[in-house]
Amino acid sequence: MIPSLASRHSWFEATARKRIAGLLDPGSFTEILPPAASTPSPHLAKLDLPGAFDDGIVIGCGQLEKQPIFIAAQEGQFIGGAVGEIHGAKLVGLLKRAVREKPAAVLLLIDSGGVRLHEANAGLIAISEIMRAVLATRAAGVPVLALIGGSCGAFGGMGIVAKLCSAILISEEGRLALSGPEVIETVAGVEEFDSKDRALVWRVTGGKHRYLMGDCAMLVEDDVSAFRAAATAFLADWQEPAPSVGLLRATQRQLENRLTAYGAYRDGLQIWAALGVTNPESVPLLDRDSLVALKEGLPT
Amino acid sequence: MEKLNFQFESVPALPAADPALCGVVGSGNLEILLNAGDAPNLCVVEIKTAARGFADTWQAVIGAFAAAHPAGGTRIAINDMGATPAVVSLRLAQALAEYQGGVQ
Amino acid sequence: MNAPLPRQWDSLRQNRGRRLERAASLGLAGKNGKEIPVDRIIDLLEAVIQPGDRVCLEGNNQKQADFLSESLADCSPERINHLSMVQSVLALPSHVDLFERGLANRLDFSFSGPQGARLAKLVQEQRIEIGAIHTYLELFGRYFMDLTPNVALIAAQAADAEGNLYLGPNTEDTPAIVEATAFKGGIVIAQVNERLDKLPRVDVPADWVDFTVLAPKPNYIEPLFTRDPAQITEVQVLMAMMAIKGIYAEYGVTRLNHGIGFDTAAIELLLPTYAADLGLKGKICTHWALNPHPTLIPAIESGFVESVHCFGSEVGMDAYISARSDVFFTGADGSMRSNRAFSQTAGLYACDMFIGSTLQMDMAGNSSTATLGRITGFGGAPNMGSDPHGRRHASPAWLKAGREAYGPNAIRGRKLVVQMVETFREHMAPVFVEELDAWKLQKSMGAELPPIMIYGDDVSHIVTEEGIANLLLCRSPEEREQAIRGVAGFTPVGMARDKAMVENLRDRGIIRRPEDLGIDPRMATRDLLAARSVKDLVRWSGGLYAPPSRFRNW
Amino acid sequence: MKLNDILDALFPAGHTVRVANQVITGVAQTAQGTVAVLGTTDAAAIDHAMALALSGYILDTLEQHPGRPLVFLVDTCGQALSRSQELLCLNGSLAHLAQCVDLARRQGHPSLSLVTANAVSGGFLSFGLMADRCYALADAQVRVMDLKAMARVTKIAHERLLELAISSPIFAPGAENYRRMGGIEAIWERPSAGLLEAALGQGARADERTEDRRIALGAERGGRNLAAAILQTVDSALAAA
Repeated sequence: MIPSLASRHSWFEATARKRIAGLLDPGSFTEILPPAASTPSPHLAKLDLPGAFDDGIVIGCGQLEKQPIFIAAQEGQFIGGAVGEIHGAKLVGLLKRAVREKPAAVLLLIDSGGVRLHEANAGLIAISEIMRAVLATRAAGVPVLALIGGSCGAFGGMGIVAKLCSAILISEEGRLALSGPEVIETVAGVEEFDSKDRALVWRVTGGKHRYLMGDCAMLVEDDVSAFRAAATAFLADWQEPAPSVGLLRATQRQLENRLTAYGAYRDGLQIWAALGVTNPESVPLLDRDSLVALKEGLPT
Repeated sequence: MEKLNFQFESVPALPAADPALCGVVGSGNLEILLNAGDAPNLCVVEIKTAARGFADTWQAVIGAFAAAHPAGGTRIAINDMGATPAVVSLRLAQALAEYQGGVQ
Repeated sequence: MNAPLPRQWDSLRQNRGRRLERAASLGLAGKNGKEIPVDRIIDLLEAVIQPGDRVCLEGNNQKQADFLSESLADCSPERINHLSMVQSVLALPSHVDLFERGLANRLDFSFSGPQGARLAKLVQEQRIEIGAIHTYLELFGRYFMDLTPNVALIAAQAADAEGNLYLGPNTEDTPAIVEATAFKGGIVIAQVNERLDKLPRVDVPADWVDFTVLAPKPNYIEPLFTRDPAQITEVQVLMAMMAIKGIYAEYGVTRLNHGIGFDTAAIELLLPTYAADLGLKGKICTHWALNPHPTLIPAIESGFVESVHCFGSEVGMDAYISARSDVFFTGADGSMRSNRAFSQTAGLYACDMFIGSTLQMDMAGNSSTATLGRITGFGGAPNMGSDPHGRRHASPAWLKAGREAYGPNAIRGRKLVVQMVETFREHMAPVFVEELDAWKLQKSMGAELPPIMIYGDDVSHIVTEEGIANLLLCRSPEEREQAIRGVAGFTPVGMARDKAMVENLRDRGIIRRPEDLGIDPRMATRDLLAARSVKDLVRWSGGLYAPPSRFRNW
Repeated sequence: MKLNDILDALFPAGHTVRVANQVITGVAQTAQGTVAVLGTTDAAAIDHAMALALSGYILDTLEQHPGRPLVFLVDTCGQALSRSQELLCLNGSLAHLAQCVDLARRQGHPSLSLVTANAVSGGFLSFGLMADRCYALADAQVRVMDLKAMARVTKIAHERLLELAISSPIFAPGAENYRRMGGIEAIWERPSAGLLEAALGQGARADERTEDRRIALGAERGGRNLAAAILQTVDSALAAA
């Protein structure tokens, strides 16, 4: 058999705990609020639903190549990784601690559809708190990395949180957007967005598209050790910049130019062609290395 | 949701320092948290399950587990989203093995 | 004594001539490539089909003559009515429309799939008369006996200027249908996806075809055999390990068929890993009657598989199949030739094993996929999942099974017919039951037989997460029942087992638990699967497999 | 209530505001001096263009008028729902807007937002909830999703949700629920210059601006009781990287 296929440990498939275990230095992880010290969300119980001890998020401290790291991982299998009161507070708490203790980085392993509707108000406010806490952490000089490659991607409020991070590392399987295709289909019709056309969904929201457009810093193979290597490499070269008008001005210009250039398009294929990709239809089937090479060769 | 409580006599498990967690609360799956219990010959179980009306099945599945494995002196907490008995049995075996550091 | 009136011996031919004349009088002579303009299709159908005709509408679990079906349903019930439909599958809404709109009132078929609930309702309202629910081979057989079509409406990939047809990789049922119709005075009308000057190969000669029509869009093909490895569970991996070690290896099964489903997909994906580690490469699973399952790609690439003959093709597999012509049956043009009738025959007579899943099984081992309120039928499983008493050639697997069933002096072997099920389906529905829903369904349908898919006396083994029951070794109905209860887990019928008897069966090796097979359930992880996603399958295929959009997450 | 009536009530000393593409930008006079007024109107579905118009105006204010307070008027039904918007990473433009509001805070611009009519999910997150404090008019609709849609998505009966909405502020729409949970500072019966000036005055305390106090507030008000305890536990847990 093909050995590289046998030994892969898919990030997409792994649970939150397995992702952390594979990402950090072996044995270095200490969980904060472990399951045995936690109780499931009483809000879910009120709605007659069993909760999870960790409320769908694992937080704690560990090391990445011997550097001290704070880490949080959402569990996409539990109610779509959605943010409820406890879930959100754990993440806010971790980020607040990061401001004080200044680890080398905070890694957010996002796998979430956004706000947990069963506790929608608490979830929405919590996401707002997470947004501010991410920016406070970065302002304290601690980089915050978003790692996206789980089955739920990063949608809704967590899509916004991801874009507030220092950088996003994403796999081809990862998705990053605001509204889910199903929501758009329900409201605007199947002609607007056919959520069952998965190739289309990925051409609009998927990791390759986001990477080609520069919304994500790195495209990573769907493999736990590839994410580990990518995070290590990124942090080695990264100095968290102080927040400044200059930086945001530059982003503003870039976003405005992008909107003018591509605002009318409705499919990744059109944008890739406009970006200068000679054979856009081939993009979805390119492997990770070829796609990275393709991006490097694009006219800027 | 239904809450169920059982206890079964069982041969004492190897006492362990750390609790063990297996599985994820997701469709057709469950999480099992295995803690040290008080009575060395008892396996005490608390279940919260999304599927109502299967108390007899739970009792049979966990009873069979407690009879076949040394599970005494443990407290087992389960959050379930409709796992089948096959999955429950598998997770119980995994959790106990992890709790005892790989010994079954 | 009066002389008998002279019998007319060519009434079918004359009748056929009159139908063609009616068409010609409407300007529908089908001159160039027997071509009919697409907007005259209803005129044509109303001209050549007569009330009371037997009409074969091509369609099966994959390829559908969907345009012709919709067109027929749009015909006037005043012109066309009392049709007796013969068709493999009742799958499209337009298939049911024929009955609801009063064009047809009788149906002989094999299975119904998504339209099962609508069909059951029509039956209850007595608006449809069901002749029988057949197996594929039975229905094909009856095309040549007493259910020969007057008109066949078929689907082809392409026609040339003469009216020759190219059927593409999804040849499927077409040869059987056309042969029966064209040689018994019937009329054959084909919808085609394209017209070509030169066909890649001729699958149906022009003089067996009366009319061709270029369909507005290509005929629909369902990617029915694509199973996303991401959905295979640990329990399915465990059962697959047991099947490989306890049955495939034990009997040395080389020639086989797999049913559709994640249970068997798990086996296919364990061949390059678990089975290879057991040293089974070249010893099992070399020759197949099987649709080109994408999940078989890793086993093919690993050298497990020598030959695969297919009932039909599978969406996205064409380039891969063409590039692996040593394995698949392909034409000189490079594209695959499938044939349901021949592959079913291979499955019935030339395979040593069938393994599949079911929704329900009773204590006699009878299994059915019929559930209340839905009439589904069987397709090919009953042909492959039965022990053919007409078989005469021996093989080690067949002989071993025969000796287990009939003793050391057996004068025949035995096919292995394996049912592989988790004891509970989703929503905690038990698979093992005291009585199949099929019996209630029989009453509500007013049918003469309950819709049983595989009869218990054909079943040789049952695999569940709890173990393997070898029914060949049971020596009485009581033993058989306890063997089934003994692997029925925590279902009510499983819990009602006679514990002492089950332990006795286990001591005799009739029931084998995972630990009896040397399998630790905790080792049953998805890591054992050679591919864990559709993308992995694409990688294994070297990029040749192009999965349909809905199976992609990239 | 019409936008102009709201503006007149909030800024009797005068305001110069322009509305383009449902985006409000301009200035107004208050007792604390000139403030920047910006936001959205007519239940805007926030898209790239709107988000960038707002963020551009914030950056202009930061560059040209250091320290000038920002007053956001929030009337949004959420984010624009379309494929072309998502294709260009709408969450990115909303994040950029949020980042501009956050930078304003760091650079000493007090900010507050007032929900004038609707505040829904993504649109609300990107600027309303990013301000130092958020207020809402009494008849404002604040929510993630209406209960009927929520019933569909969560597969919990609508009647059951209606029933629970009475006893639990945790998921039911309504400004008062957000106030009890600390997300909204206070509810104003009507737009009032007095309330606005008092709120702006409060915002002068710098420590309160940089510290997100909403979790503590939710606990004080009894609407969000778990988060504060979790925060405390996480803060004191024995763990070291």
